[in-house]
Order: sequence, then C-alpha cells, then structure tokens
Amino acid sequence: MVTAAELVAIAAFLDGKYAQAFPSFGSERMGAPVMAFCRMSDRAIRLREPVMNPDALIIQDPTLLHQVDLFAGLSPSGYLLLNTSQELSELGLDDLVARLPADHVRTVPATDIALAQTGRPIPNAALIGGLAAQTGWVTLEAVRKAIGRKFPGRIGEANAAAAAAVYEAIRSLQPSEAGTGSPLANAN
Amino acid sequence: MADQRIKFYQTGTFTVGNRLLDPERRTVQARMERTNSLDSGHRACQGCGEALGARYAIDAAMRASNNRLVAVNATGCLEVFSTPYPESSWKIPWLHSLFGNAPAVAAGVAAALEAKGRSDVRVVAQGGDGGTVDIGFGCLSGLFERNDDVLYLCYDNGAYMNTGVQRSGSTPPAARTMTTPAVGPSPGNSFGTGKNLPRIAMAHAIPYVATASVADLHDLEAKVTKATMLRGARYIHIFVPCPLGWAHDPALTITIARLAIETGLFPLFEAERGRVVARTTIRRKVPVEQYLEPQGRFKHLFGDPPDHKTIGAIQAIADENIETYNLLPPEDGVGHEALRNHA
Amino acid sequence: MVLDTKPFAITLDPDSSRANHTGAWRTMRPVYVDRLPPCNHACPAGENIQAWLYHAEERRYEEAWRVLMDDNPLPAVHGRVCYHPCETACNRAQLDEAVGIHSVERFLGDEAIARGWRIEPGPPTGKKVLIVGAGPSGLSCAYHLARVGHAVEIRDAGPRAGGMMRFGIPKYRLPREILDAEIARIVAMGVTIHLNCHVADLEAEMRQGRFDAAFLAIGAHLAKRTEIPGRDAGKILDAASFLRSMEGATLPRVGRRVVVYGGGNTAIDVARTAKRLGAEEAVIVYRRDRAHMPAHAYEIDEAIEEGVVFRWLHTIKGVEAETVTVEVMELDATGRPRPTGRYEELDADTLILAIGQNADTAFLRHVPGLVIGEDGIVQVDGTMMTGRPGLFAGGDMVPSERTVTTATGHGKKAARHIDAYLRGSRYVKPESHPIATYDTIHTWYYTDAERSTQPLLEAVRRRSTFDEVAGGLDPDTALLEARRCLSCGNCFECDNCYGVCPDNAVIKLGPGKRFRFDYDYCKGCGICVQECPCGAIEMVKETH
Amino acid sequence: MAAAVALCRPEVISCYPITPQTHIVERLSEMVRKGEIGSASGGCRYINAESEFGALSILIGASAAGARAYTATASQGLLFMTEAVYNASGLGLPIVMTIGNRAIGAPINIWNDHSDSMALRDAGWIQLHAESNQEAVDLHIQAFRLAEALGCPVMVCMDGFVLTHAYEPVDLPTQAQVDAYLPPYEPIQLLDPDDPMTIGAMVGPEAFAEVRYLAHHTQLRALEEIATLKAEFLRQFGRESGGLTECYRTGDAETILVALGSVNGTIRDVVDEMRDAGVPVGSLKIGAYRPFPVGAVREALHPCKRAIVVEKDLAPGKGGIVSSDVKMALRGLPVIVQTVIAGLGGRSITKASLIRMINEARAGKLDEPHFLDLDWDVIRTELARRRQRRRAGPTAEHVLRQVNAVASKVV
Repeated sequence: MVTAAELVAIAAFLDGKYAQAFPSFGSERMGAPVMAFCRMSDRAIRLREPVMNPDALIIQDPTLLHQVDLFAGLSPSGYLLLNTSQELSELGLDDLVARLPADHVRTVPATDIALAQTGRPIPNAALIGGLAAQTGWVTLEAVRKAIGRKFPGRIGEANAAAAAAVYEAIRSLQPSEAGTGSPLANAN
Repeated sequence: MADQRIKFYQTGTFTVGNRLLDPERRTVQARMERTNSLDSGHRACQGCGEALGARYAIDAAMRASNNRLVAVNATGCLEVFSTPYPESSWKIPWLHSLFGNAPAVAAGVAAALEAKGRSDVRVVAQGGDGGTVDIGFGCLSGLFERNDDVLYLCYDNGAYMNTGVQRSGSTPPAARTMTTPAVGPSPGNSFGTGKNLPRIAMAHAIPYVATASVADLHDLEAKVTKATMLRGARYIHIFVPCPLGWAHDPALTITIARLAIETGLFPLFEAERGRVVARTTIRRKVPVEQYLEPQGRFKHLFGDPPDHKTIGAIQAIADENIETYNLLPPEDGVGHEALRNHA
Repeated sequence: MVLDTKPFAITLDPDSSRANHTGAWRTMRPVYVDRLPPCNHACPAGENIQAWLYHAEERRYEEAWRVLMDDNPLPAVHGRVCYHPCETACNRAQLDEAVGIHSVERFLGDEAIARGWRIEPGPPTGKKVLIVGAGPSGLSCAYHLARVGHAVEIRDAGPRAGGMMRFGIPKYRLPREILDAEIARIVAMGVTIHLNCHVADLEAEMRQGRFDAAFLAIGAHLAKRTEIPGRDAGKILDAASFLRSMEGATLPRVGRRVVVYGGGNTAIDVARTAKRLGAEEAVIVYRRDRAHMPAHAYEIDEAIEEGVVFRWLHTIKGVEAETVTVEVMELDATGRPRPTGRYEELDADTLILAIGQNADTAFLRHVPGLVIGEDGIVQVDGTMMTGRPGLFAGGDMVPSERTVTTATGHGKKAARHIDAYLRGSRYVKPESHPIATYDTIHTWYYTDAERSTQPLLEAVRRRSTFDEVAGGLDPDTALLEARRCLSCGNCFECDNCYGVCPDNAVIKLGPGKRFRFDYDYCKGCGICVQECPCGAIEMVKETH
Repeated sequence: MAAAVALCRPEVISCYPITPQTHIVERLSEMVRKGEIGSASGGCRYINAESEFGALSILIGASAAGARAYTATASQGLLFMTEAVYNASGLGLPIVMTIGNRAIGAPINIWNDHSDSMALRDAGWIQLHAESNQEAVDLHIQAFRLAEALGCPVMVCMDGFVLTHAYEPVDLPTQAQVDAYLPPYEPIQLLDPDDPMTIGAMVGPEAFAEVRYLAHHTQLRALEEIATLKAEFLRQFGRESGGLTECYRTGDAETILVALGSVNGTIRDVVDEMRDAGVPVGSLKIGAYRPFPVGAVREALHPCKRAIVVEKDLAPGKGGIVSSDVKMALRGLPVIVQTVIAGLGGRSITKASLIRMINEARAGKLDEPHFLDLDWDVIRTELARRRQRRRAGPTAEHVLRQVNAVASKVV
C-alpha cells in the first residue's frame, strides 16, 4: 500500500507536479492494517498532517470494509476504487455509492490481474493503473515510468503491463466527461 | 621465535637483559634505545605493576610496529596517572575517551586508518580489568566478533584501584576489597564468581589470545611482538600487581607476579582461533601460600590458626590450572628455557 | 598541523610529564654497591676471582688472565695444586655445586703458556731488592716487585727454582714443564735467579749487593723428628728429603712394602709416589680416623683408587728389620686418640715420616732485631717486615698455613709493602667491601647448570706412571664453568634494574659502564633492589 | 538521505539499528559495499556496532584519527549513547549524526516527537532541525562543513516518520557541487605517529571551567558560522536552506507561532489561511536549536504581541522547553509567550487544531502550558481511577483501552 502511494507520487512528479506520499506511521510489521496517503499539487506541498478528506480512496483489502469507518472523510465528489472480484452490489456499499457521483466507484480484480501478469499477488501497480484511468490525475505513461523507476527490469515491466491492463479495462467503462474533475484546485 | 637455549649462561633469559646473549635475543627493555613510550614523571604509585606492564607492552609494540603505533586508553589508573593536565607521560599518539568504550574507539581508529589506506600504523587499546571485563565488555565483545584490526591489552590487577579498591569481575576468590571486606563467615571475594576473559576472548575465535605477566618479560615481549604483527582482533591479558590494592611491599611487585606464575594461579599461554597452541611452563612449582602470604588482601587467611580450608580451595584452583594447561615441564629434565617457545 | 589550535587542556604535548619530578616522593633511595664475593674473600693469594671470571664469561681469556695475573703470577700452577678454599666458600655451592674456579684458572694459565702471553716489567725505579728463596712466595714477591720496576735478584740454595712446588709436590699433580714455564715468564721480566747459592751472612750480602731491601722466603725444609724406639735408621726416610730426591738424577729405592707415617697431604703425596716407584704396598699409618685427617678428601680418594692402604687410628711404636710395630688407638669422648695397649706388626721395607717440617733459619740468628720462634719460625708484623727495617719475610718460614697459595699471597703482600718502603711511604690496603652472603643473591634469575668435571687419568696408568692425573678443560667447558659464576655482589649488567623500574629512573650507561639512578624520578619503590640477581643494589635512608 | 550523506564523502560510518532511522543506514551500508561512496582518501568503512554507545564511540576514534565520521540514531538509542555524546563534543570531534526524532519510553513509542534530542540539548553538540526532506539533505551538507570548521559535532534532527518515511521529490546536488562547498576534512588534532599528542587528558579544577567556557564560546561562534554557511549555500546551490531562524509573514504579525522542524510546513499553511481570513499571524521557524539564536529570535519576535511556541516535547513539572528559551530571548519585552505542547509520540498536528488553538490564544482563553488535542475525558477518568485505588495498575494500558485506537483512526 505504501508502495502504491509512492508510485502515485512518482507518477505525479513525472507529470511535473509536486507530490508527497507517506504511510499512516506505524511500526514496520507485515500484515498490519496500513493506510498510506498521497498529495499532489502544482504548488510546493508544506502540509504534514495526514489526509483526512481524500479526493480518491483506494481500498486494497475489502475484508476491512466493515471493520472500520473507511469513508468518513471521502469528499462527496471523490473517487473510490476497490480491489475485488465481487460485484459492487455484493459488497453492501449501496448507500455510499449513492453518495458519490455516478461512475466514481469502480471495482477491479487487481490481485488476480497482478497474479496473471506478474505471477505475484501484489495489486499495487494494477490499482494505480485503475486510479489513473478513473481520475486522469496522472497519465498512464507516467505510471509506467514510475513503476519502471521503482522496479527496474522484468518485474517492473510485468507490473507496468498489469497497470496498463487495468487502465484500459476501466478507461473503456468511463464516460467521456469523466476523468476531468481535477482535485488540484484544493489540494489537501 | 624460540628463545635460544644456552643452559650455561649466567642468567639464561630470565633477566631483562643478558650481556652474554646476542643482541637480537635481548629484551626491548634491555636496549638503550628503547622508546619509554610511557615516560618518567607519571603519577603512578611506587612499584606500580600497571605502569611497568604498560611500558613493557607498548615499547614492545612500538618496536614491532616500527614506531607506527596509536594507543587508545580506557578510563582508569593508567589513564589518570599518565595524563593529568598539564602533563602527559605518553610519547605516542594517545586517546582517552571513556571508561567503557576503549575497544570501540580503537575500532574506529583502525577503521579510519583502513579507510585512509594507512596499513603501516597499528592500533592498540588498553585498559584495566574493570574497563575490560566489566564496563567495557560489550564493546570488547563487539570488537572481537567484528574481528577489527586492534590489539587489546588488559592490565589486570584484579579490582577497581583508581576508585579505591572495589571488586571487579576479575577479583580472585578470597581477596579482600572495599566491597568484599574480610569479614563474615567467608571473608573476601566469593568463590565461584568472576570471569575468565582470555577464555571468553577465545570463544570469539579471534586470531590471537595470550596471557602474560610483568614477571616474565621475554615471554611478554614475544607475545606482544607476535600480536602486533598479526591482523584482526587480538587480546593479551597482562598480570600486573598493585601494591596499593593488594597491600604488599612495593618492592615485591615482580616477585609476587612471579609467584602467581610459579604457583599455577596465573597460567601463561597462547591461543589462536580459539585453541590453546602454547604454554609457558612453571619453572619451580611453589604452594599458593607463598603467593598469598605477602599480600594484605589475603592476610585474613593467615591468622591463628590459618584458614587451611580456603587456602586449600585456592591451591585446588592452581592445581586445576596446572592440569588444564599442562604447566609442569616434562620429566626428561629438559631445562625450562627450552620450553619457552613462542614459535 | 599547527599545535596551538589544539583544544586547550584536553590535548597535551607528548612526554611533557618529565617536568614532574617524582623523586620528591622518595623516603628511601637505592644505591649501587660492590660487595666482596666470598671466593675473593677466601683466596689466600687475594685473587679477584669474580673479576677474572667476568672476562672469561665473554671468552675474553687473555683479559681474564691479565686480571688474574694482577694478584697471582702462577695461575697454571695454582689451577693444579691450590686446595681452592674459594670453592669451599662459593655461594653457588649452596645452590647446586660450587663453581670450578680452579679448573678455569688452570685453563687460563695453560692458555697463557700455550699462547706465550707475557707481562711487562714496570719502568725502572733504580731500587734493588734481594730475595732469598725461589719458592712460591719468593717468586711471587719478585714478580710483583718487577711489575712496579724494581730490580730483583733471587738467591736459592737449591739446584732449581720452585721450592716446594718442585721439591715437595709430585709431578703427577704438577708437571714440571708447567712450573718451568711460569717461572721462565717471571725471569723474562728481568728477575735474576742465582741457584745453588746458600746465603750465609745476609747483612753482608745486602751491603755488597747494594740491596735496598730484602725478602726472606726460604720455606721449611727441615723434617720434624719423633722418638721411635729401636729405630733402624737405615730404613727410615723423611717425606721432605724423599720427595726432593724424586727430582734428583737417580730415583730412590723403597722396596716392596712402604709404610708412611702421617695424615697430611704430604703423607698422601709420599704414599702415591711410592706406589709409582713400584712399591706393592703403600700403607699410611695415622693416629686418628679419616674424619680427622688433615689431608683433603679428594686426595685420599685418589690415593685409595691408586691402591694406597690406610691404617687409621694407629701409631708407630717400634721399627724392626722387617716390620713396624703399631699400636691401635681409639677416640675418646672429645675425639682425641688414646692408646689401647693392643699392638700389631706391619711388614715394611721402608718407613717414611711425613710429620711436618721446620724452617732452617739458623743463618739469621745474628741479624739485629729479628725475632725467631721455636721451629725456626720468623716473626713479622702486619707489613710482613721483620724486626729489622727493610727486611721482610713470608711463606712457610713465617707463622701461616703452609700452602703454595698462602705463600704466593705473602709474596704479593710483602711486595706491596716493600714497594712502599722503598718509596718511603706506607701501603694502605683499601677498605674491603662487606661480604656478599648467600642471602643477598636472588638465585631465581640464574640458569640451572651443573658443574663441569675435569677428566681423570685411569687408575692403572696412575699406579705406574707420573703422568698428570687431572686433565684440563677445553675452551667450551671452561666457558661453561666460568658462566656458572653468580657474580656475587658485583653488577654483571643483566639490565634487571634498568628494565624493572616503573619510572624509567635507571639510566643505562652502556656496555661495561653499568647504570646510574635518575633520582629526579626514582620513587624509591625498591623493585630494583629486590630483583637484582647478585645483590649489587641496596636501599639507604633518603637524605634530601 | 543516504544519498545526501554519501555526497559528503564520509570515511567511517558506524550505526546500530533503531526505528525510524534504520532505512537510512541500511542504504548507506549498501552503498559502501558497492563502493559508491568515494571519500577524499578513497575508501569508506561501514561498521555495524554492538550498540549506539559503541557506534558513536567508534566514530570518536575514527574522527580523532582524521576520518570524516557519520552515524544516525533516535530516541532510546540517543540516550544509550549519551555518555559518548558528551565525550565527542568534549573532545571537539566534528562528527555528524542524524537524529530521526522520536519519543522516549516508557511507554515505548516509536513515533515522532523531540524528547530525544531535547534530552541532549546541553551535550555540547550543535542541533539543526530540518523542516523538509529537501532541507534535511541540505543541512547534512552544511553540517559537515560547520562541524569541521568549529571542531564541534552536529546533530541533524529530522522528524521521525513525518520526514524520514515521507516520499517526496528532492533536488539532490551533484558531487561536484558538494565537493566545491565541502572541502576534505582537515583535522585540528590528529592521532599521528609523526606528530604524537595526548588527546583526552584529565583536567582538574584548575582548568575545567575554562575548558567548559571554551565549549560555550564554540557554540557562540557557530551562530555566525551557521548564518555564513547558509548564505554561501544559497550562492552555490541557489537554494535557501538552513540558517538560524526563518520568518514567514511576521512583519506585521500580532501572533507568531514558533516551532522546530516539519510542523512549520503545516503552520505556514495555517498562517496563509488565517491571513486570508484577515488574521495577522506569522511563523518563526527555529532552524538551529543549539546554539540557541537568542538574537535572531528576539529580533523576529519583539514587534509582535504574542508568541506561541508549539513544541514536540515536555519538561514534566515545568512545561515547555523551547518556550523557556524563547522567554529568555525576549526577556524585558512585553511579548506574551505561550507554550503549546503538541505532537507527542506521533500525534498529528492538524491545521484545524492549530487554528482552534490560535483563536483561543487570541481570545486570551489558552491555558499555560496548553496541551494540543489532549483528551481530557481520558485524563479525568484515569485520575479518578487512581484516586479510588492506590495500586491502579499501568496507566498506558488503561488509556489505550479507553481510546481503543485502531489503524484507521487518524491520531
């Protein structure tokens, strides 16, 4: 998850924006529920507080959905991307989906795609591809480059492919006007 | 090198020098041009064994390193009596940092020299038994396990003397210190306590470990010379009596150290990579009483009647050492010198 | 690097503590001393034994010999015949075995002869000294006087020089070529010796010869007499004349069975000589037991090895044609022998009396001021001078233990006083150091080294020939033996004090120059004293 | 950060792992192994020490032997090396140490506050605080230059996790730039067989006070040096970095927030927002905490009405630590100095909380010292529980039970 946030930051940076990524500070223990944040802006980012009102929320592990209140700060115009092979309806998120603009909620079996593309069940890259498609805040090219920079060599290429796959999948679903709603005006 | 054996020499290799030995075989201390690395004017007590041991060892290391030596010193008597502002008794580059970190500081010096490609300069660290076996032990063990290129010299006088004679991890059984007073049912330091640092050093399987004594200069210098030439972590544990802390006549410093060897209480040996490879045999075995009696710290053992039980227990320790290190010369009557082999 | 940028106080210049003079702490100070080694102390010739051994230890044999020659001109002789009281006194005897001083001395003496080392006489003083008697004391005196430049003339009644060394000591103990060589070396210094020259009127000869002083050393050659009833004069000889006759043209006849009466070394010499002359039996009769025999144990042993028989606790009571009557004695509680009234007969072709000699000093009776005791012994003062100014005497003719070495010592002592007398001064013997007793020696520092032994001629050849019994040491063994010396009470530069000082307060002055204390820094701990092997340092009360 | 340190060409690095600086030294050890760190003398040695005490001790030796020496630590680790920390400055050895600022237990807490470096503020080291990772990079480059110029060790403090684990673009200077700014280490004193000296003598009453004064004097010199180095850095790197203090919109400010480290970024956003709302606030960042820039602070704050010191530390029984220093700087001036204890043990300092607090202060309703976002319900319950039973058990555990913290909750 931390990696995902970092990848977004790198991508944003490659697109010529300022960016900042950081984890919800916890001890480096594998498996513990983790949050990671990413800010991007056209101005230098000074703020150091955690992101409390995200414009986009990626949930990598749906099993956490009903354990904690994940959606508290999600802005009314925000985006939601869920890593799951289930249908939205099966997830019991109808109220939430109702609160958000149409087409701002997507599910993608990122883990399966990652597994298929990279042979490893790590969905970070795939999800970022999804975010890029959904929001248009970062270009697919930047995402590819970011992945390549973080993971040189074969793994990088495989992950980039995964990202591209999800990007295309979601892009195909997006209505034409989607992906223009830029959050950059109020980068917080 | 093996000390040449010329049995009919007046004094063989037992004295500091011997005009009948060829110059190369005489000790560093016998030379007019010895460095006196720890020079006159220091404030050590009369008859200080540590001052003696330090000059013996450092002069030998200076010679072996062609005078390319840097020394790091732990806090303690040696440091205090040799460097009270505004006077220093050291002729060599010398650094004192703290009580418990001499091994680490020395490792740093060695690292710096290595980074700068100065393989010509050799590094020694030195400290008393407190700074070595107790407070400096963690750093020392780190030095050993990293096999840093440092020769560590421990001057063991068996207690914290600088602070007024308190028990250390190398205080011998039954010895009286200010924190192990000679009172109660078992006066003095308890049996079954303390640690054997040479053995602990050996457990790290470092290139070289040796014990030495101010009473056997040829042996000490041979070991320091050998150790100085080697690379990696090396440890020499040097026996140095303390007239103040042991309450003995200052004139007896060397004699008492000799008795420690001849009783078997302080075995002289060498170990490489954790295995004992050589030992210096006892020349004339004597009972422990001869070693204990001149020392005030054991006075309580010689009341009326003497504490034969405790003395016996100490004798048992000596006998075990003799057994363990095979300290008695073989029966074939080969002279003692023949066995003083530092090959 | 610029030093003045060093952090203040925390960083110091090296070796700056020499500004701190710790000598002020001292309450006792060590001082170097020389103590008198027991060997030197015991030597009748006053040899500085430790000093010449010191050179021998370094294989510098000629220097060793020259130091030896300062006191004794006859080392080859003494190395053989001296009964070496030095070895009896040697501290090493208490550690393992005494140093074989005599064997090293003999080695040096023989080396000198072999290599022809010489001693030069001193610049002439114009003074003349007459010496009567060419025995050990006469020769010794002549040598010492010649060394300081006095002209010396020796007159001796005998046919050859050497006195008792030649006419009293058998060849097998002292080969004559050795004796001749050492005498020749003295003669080579310009000493003249007139042989077969009986001095009758001393005063007259001194006047005629314009002698400024004289030294009498005529020895004691008159055999003592003892009353033996019914004696058969024919078969009785005295030891002195018997041994002297050995040097004559024809060897004496002693028959098959020889009885020797006496218990001294002379009796042994006689018996062993008789054996060599072909006697089947040589019996020594002595009135006390072996323990009380004056003769040296090793000589008794050598005699027994050669087949000499001992009859301890017997006295001779009568002499007949074929036999000698002896009475058995017993020791009383005080260890004195007393008669038992039991008698035995011994077969004897010859009886030789070895019961001592007197000095033949009759010719001195009219010398004014001279005091002559019974047995002809001449009295001398502490300077060896008789009652007659300028007239000195020594050796067996004055009260003393009658040995070659004592005589040689007399000669040296007399020479010193004669020299002083001739210069109109007084010779004052330098104050001798306190003796280096065993307890001042730190024996731990000395290497274990057993005494080396001289080769001995096998007994068969000893019975039949006059070849020398004891052989000499080879250079290595001699070196070995010399190096067993503990150098009692005299620094031998082992560097211990220099090494063991915790304060570097001992300054090494270099080979042969020993050491000096640096009292600026010596704290007076005393380790140097404790660890000095030979006891050449002592602590004294600090005065500052 | 590792890359920045590497650019400084250290010759000896010795470390002991502790969160949150571990990843910096992990990377450095990798670079040393790959030979990516080319020191002036060619090599660089990385030593895994047996403890923080050992790590700094190793650098004491290395520095005295003429090597540029570096380590990093935090929290308990810094305290464990305390004796050596004092010793390094006492010996005048220019070691540079990164502090990943972190709380000190018990209760054990791995998150950020300034308790660690504050505990050693008087150890004779220069303490520089970084606001961002960019500044942290720049401060390390300046730190070596500063330390070696003065013969005084320097701590570069950066907030644990907030900076150490934040991922943001940083402009990394080129080796040539750094080399031009930071010349090879020229030791003032050196362990050298060709010029032996005794370092670390025992000093008695006759000279100890003088030695200590000189340590003080060194820190005073650092005040000028730090300013100079900042100017020079600006010239050579074209970037404002370091310095003693930094003012933001303080000109006509009625209230000025004073703080160390990363929180200054958040504070500036707050300042902008409130200014937009017409509230005259400003911010004063203290870059060098030791030496404490009394003059610069006084200069910056004397016109304002109120100075609010937001500090991530606590002197129990007293309150603020930095605020005491600020008060000293303002002695004699009619400026109100208020203490706000914030961000202890990693608690987030949010814009919202700051704005709320500032408004209370302006309304004169701020208690002194003020604990930002303190959960008074928890405190009250706990105190009550203690009143009931003498042996109340572990506080931390009870507090946790009440706040039932979960990963998602932003604390």
